[in-house]
Amino acid sequence: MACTISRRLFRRVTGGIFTTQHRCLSLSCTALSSVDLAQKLPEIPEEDSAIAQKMKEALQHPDYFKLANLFTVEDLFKARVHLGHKEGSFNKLMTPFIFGSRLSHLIIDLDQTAEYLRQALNFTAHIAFRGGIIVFVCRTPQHQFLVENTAKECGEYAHTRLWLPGTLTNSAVQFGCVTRLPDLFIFLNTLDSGLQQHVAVRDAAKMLIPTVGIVDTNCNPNLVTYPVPGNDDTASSINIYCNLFQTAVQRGKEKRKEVLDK
Amino acid sequence: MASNRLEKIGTIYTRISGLMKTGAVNIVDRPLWYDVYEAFPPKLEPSYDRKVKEIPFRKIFYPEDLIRAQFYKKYGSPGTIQLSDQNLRLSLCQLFIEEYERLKAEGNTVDEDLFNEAALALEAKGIYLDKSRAPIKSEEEEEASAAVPTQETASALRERVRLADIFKESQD
Amino acid sequence: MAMSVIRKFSLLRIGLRSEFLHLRCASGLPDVLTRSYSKYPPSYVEPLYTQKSQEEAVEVGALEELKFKPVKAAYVFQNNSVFHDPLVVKFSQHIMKAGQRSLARELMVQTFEQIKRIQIKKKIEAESPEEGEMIEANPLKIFNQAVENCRPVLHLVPVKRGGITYKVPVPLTEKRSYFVAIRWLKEAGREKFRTVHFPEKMAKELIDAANNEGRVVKKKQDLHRQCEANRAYAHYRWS
Amino acid sequence: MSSSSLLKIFFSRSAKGTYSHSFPGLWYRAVTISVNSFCTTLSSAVDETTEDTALERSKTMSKAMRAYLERAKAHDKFIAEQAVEYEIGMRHLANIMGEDPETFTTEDRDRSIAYLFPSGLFEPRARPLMKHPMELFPKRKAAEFDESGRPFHTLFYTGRPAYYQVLHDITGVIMELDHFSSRMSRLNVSKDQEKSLNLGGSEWISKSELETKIIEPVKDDDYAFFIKSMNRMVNHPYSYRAEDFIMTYRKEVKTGQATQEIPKLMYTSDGVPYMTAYGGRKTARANVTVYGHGSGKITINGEDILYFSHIQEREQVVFPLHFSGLLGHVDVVAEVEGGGTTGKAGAIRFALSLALRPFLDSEVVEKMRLAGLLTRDPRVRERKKPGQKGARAKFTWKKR
Repeated sequence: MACTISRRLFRRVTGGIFTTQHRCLSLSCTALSSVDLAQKLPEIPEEDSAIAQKMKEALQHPDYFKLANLFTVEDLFKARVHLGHKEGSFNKLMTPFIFGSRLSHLIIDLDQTAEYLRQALNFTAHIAFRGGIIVFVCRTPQHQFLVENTAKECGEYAHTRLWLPGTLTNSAVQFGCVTRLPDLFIFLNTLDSGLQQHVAVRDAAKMLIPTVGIVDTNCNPNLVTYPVPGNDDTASSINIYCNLFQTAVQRGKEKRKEVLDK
Repeated sequence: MASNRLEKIGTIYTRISGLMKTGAVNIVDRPLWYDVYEAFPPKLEPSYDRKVKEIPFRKIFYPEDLIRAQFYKKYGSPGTIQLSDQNLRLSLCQLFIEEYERLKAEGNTVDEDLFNEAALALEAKGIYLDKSRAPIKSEEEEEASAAVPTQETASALRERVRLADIFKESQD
Repeated sequence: MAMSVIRKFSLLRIGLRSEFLHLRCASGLPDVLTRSYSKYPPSYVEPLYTQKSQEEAVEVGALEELKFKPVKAAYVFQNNSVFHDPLVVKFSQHIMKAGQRSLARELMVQTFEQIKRIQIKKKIEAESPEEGEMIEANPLKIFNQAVENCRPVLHLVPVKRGGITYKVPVPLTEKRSYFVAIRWLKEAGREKFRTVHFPEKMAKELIDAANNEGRVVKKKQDLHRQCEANRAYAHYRWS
Repeated sequence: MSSSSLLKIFFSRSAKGTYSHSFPGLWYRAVTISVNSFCTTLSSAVDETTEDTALERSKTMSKAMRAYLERAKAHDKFIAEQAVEYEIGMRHLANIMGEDPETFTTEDRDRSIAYLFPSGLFEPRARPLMKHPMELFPKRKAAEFDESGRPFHTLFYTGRPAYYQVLHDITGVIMELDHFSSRMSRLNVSKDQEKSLNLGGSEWISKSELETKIIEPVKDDDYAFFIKSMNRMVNHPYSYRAEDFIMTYRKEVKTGQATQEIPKLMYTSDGVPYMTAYGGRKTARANVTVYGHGSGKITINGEDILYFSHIQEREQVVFPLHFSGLLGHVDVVAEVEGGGTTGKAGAIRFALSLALRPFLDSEVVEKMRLAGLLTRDPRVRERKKPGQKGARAKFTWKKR
């Protein structure tokens, strides 16, 4: 993996005389797989304040906000989360999440969905716990109203409309003033109305913003930090996702209020 | 905070860690999600060029699919479901399968004519799969028209709009 | 007082112009692109210049939303008199040449007079009085009946499909069918010997048309026959 | 190792330096660092002075908020200075004009500026003016986020929060109406006809009014979509239930003639009621006086109705009288000049209908308005254009 990347970088670089220097340059900044990263990373300094302690403890706990028992696979099945699109629109990258194909209708493996969903909920709750800005994104018109309501109820933000180019990558100009970018994107549908991948997925990755996304059988799960394989069209499944994420955010915020009040 | 925007290289974690390692980003300035990511790393690394083993997914079939196939070949898809009433009945084919299983469980009929027996059992319940065997039209008609108000509006509509009107309308 | 009217009116005109420049489309959806040549902004409504039309509007209940709509000024040839017939006015506009509206109107009056003369003569020559009654003498009735009989319902439109242009029968809108009927009648009226006056010829044509015979009605029937023949291509209309 | 240490110095220097776009020289192309000012995911900027944990930092001033406050402070200081200068200027102006500075109002100020600096410029805004700095300099946009940088509005990141909030409300209302109508149909309660929405005297607010209402710029097609969705809501059978919501986006329609109050009748020395009116058509101008208790005599420029040779003009003059039923009851005296025969007849018709109004009750006047008698015909001869034979006709095409 490292050599392909450096070759690509090597081709982009001009000025042959410094080739040797570039080799190690490119090595130093791109070829760090997560394993050797840990050793090289300088020690995270100890923060002494009580809140930071609370933060650290929360991270030790596997399910600090008790989100695991919010739903069962049965609930997901009733909400028809297992129904994928047809084989014709299948995206190969979704192969590991597929349970099978029932007369060319793809069925998503609900066990994996439950696992991924619990992890996504936990991550969302922790971000809310740390006071991060969470933006719900969903481009399908029929769910716009529901998603915007959910975002308003849990005090976070929604973007269900046309995505202005440069909202994240050029935010100072787009919003006219220096703005704080969101800390987490929750995609209830990672595709935009033209069945292409939503621009925000790539922009969030560019701006180092983690994303939680419901990926259907025709989506590309690679760039989504915490993908949740599931049905992103039926109203009942969108309802269940909205309720779950809303409770996760609200629990995170309650815990945060407790910690801040103390 | 400094950052690089090469979303296709590595993951957001590796990129930010690389920057922190080289001192471009002060450890204290690390993003909000960094500790949470480290505590709960995602199962699959969210990198742009993550490859996937191409295994063909399995076809899901059930034993009663054979009976369903026969059913649809013989009767096509009979009967409609009235979506507006609250307690939706199962589809005709599903009811047929249940009858078939029940008869099979009793075991007193031979396999071949299990299929026809199930059809007869359904007729006993008042669901006529092939219209020819249904009783005379009149009795069916009132019951159908009474039960389904929408039927009337359709026929009423037919009287009100005559072909001449449409033709005339197209002239205005 | 007089000055105030002008000022008020000039304000209205400026108001008209700015509003008209901004919104154009009558369907309520502001279509800011195309621009109408009419001096009236789109919100202006056609006037109901006869008592009869206003009574109909009352029955239909259309008066309610007209209450707040500005109304265009009635045209010069529109008025509420008993003798006013929109079809006659339309016909005289058609036969008018070089903007001589009064001459056209005069010719119409002479044509009606001619019709009356012919019909009265027929009434007298008719054998039995009942037959006499049968003959219609009122020129206005004859005129309306003639135009009604000459109105085509379909017409042929050339549609190019795969290199070949087919004559596709397409229904005519009401306005368009009146236009075609009146034009045919006018042309028939003008196909005459030099010394024959227009009203005489026109009167004959109108009487024939009223009795469903004559050149113009034949023309209409030929057109319908052609449309019937091309019925097979009717669906090309939607391609 | 030298290269990596060189790299570190380079990095560290840029990290500590001011946040700015810095592109290394050509030969460092491989490592492009785009350091954008503050758009990254850090919950809050590091306040260089105090070392807090990530959580506490978000409580301190966020970079965005601090930048905003600095700008606001600078703006207020600037406005305060300008206000002081403005006050002194006003006193000087009052003294120049010889008026008492205490009671020097804005009208006096505008009048004296126009007097002192006369200007022939057509555009009023281009003429010299003196205004209070608050009006002159646009108010700074209020901060849309709190001190920790969290925006107030839920739809902030869409870029047009207020507009999309309006669309959101419309969807909400339409869904409510749908629920209500489905409930009604389930209980098969028929909709009572007379309770329906009447939007007679009102129309949708214009784009600029919408912008002032939601204090946010609105594009043309957005405005068109807004009108389409509002019309969709109005066409809903139960739209009368959301009347107050709809009315907030509609404005009163003032029809020119209808609200014009009808002038009172005047009486001649011997008690005959009369009314004068002035009207015009194309270039013709007519002054008409109508006398009540008359016998139907019509005099135009001293002559009888035969002043007009063609029947059509006579019909036009008689049209309002016949329509309003005052044909034989009033005398008409008209002076008309300018324009052609039809223009004159049209002018008389318009002036006559205006003059007849006090003689009639309001419902007949409304009938006349619907008949188009009370509207001044704005159609005039279209101007000739250069390069064309006439207004529309073109010169004959000559091959050579």
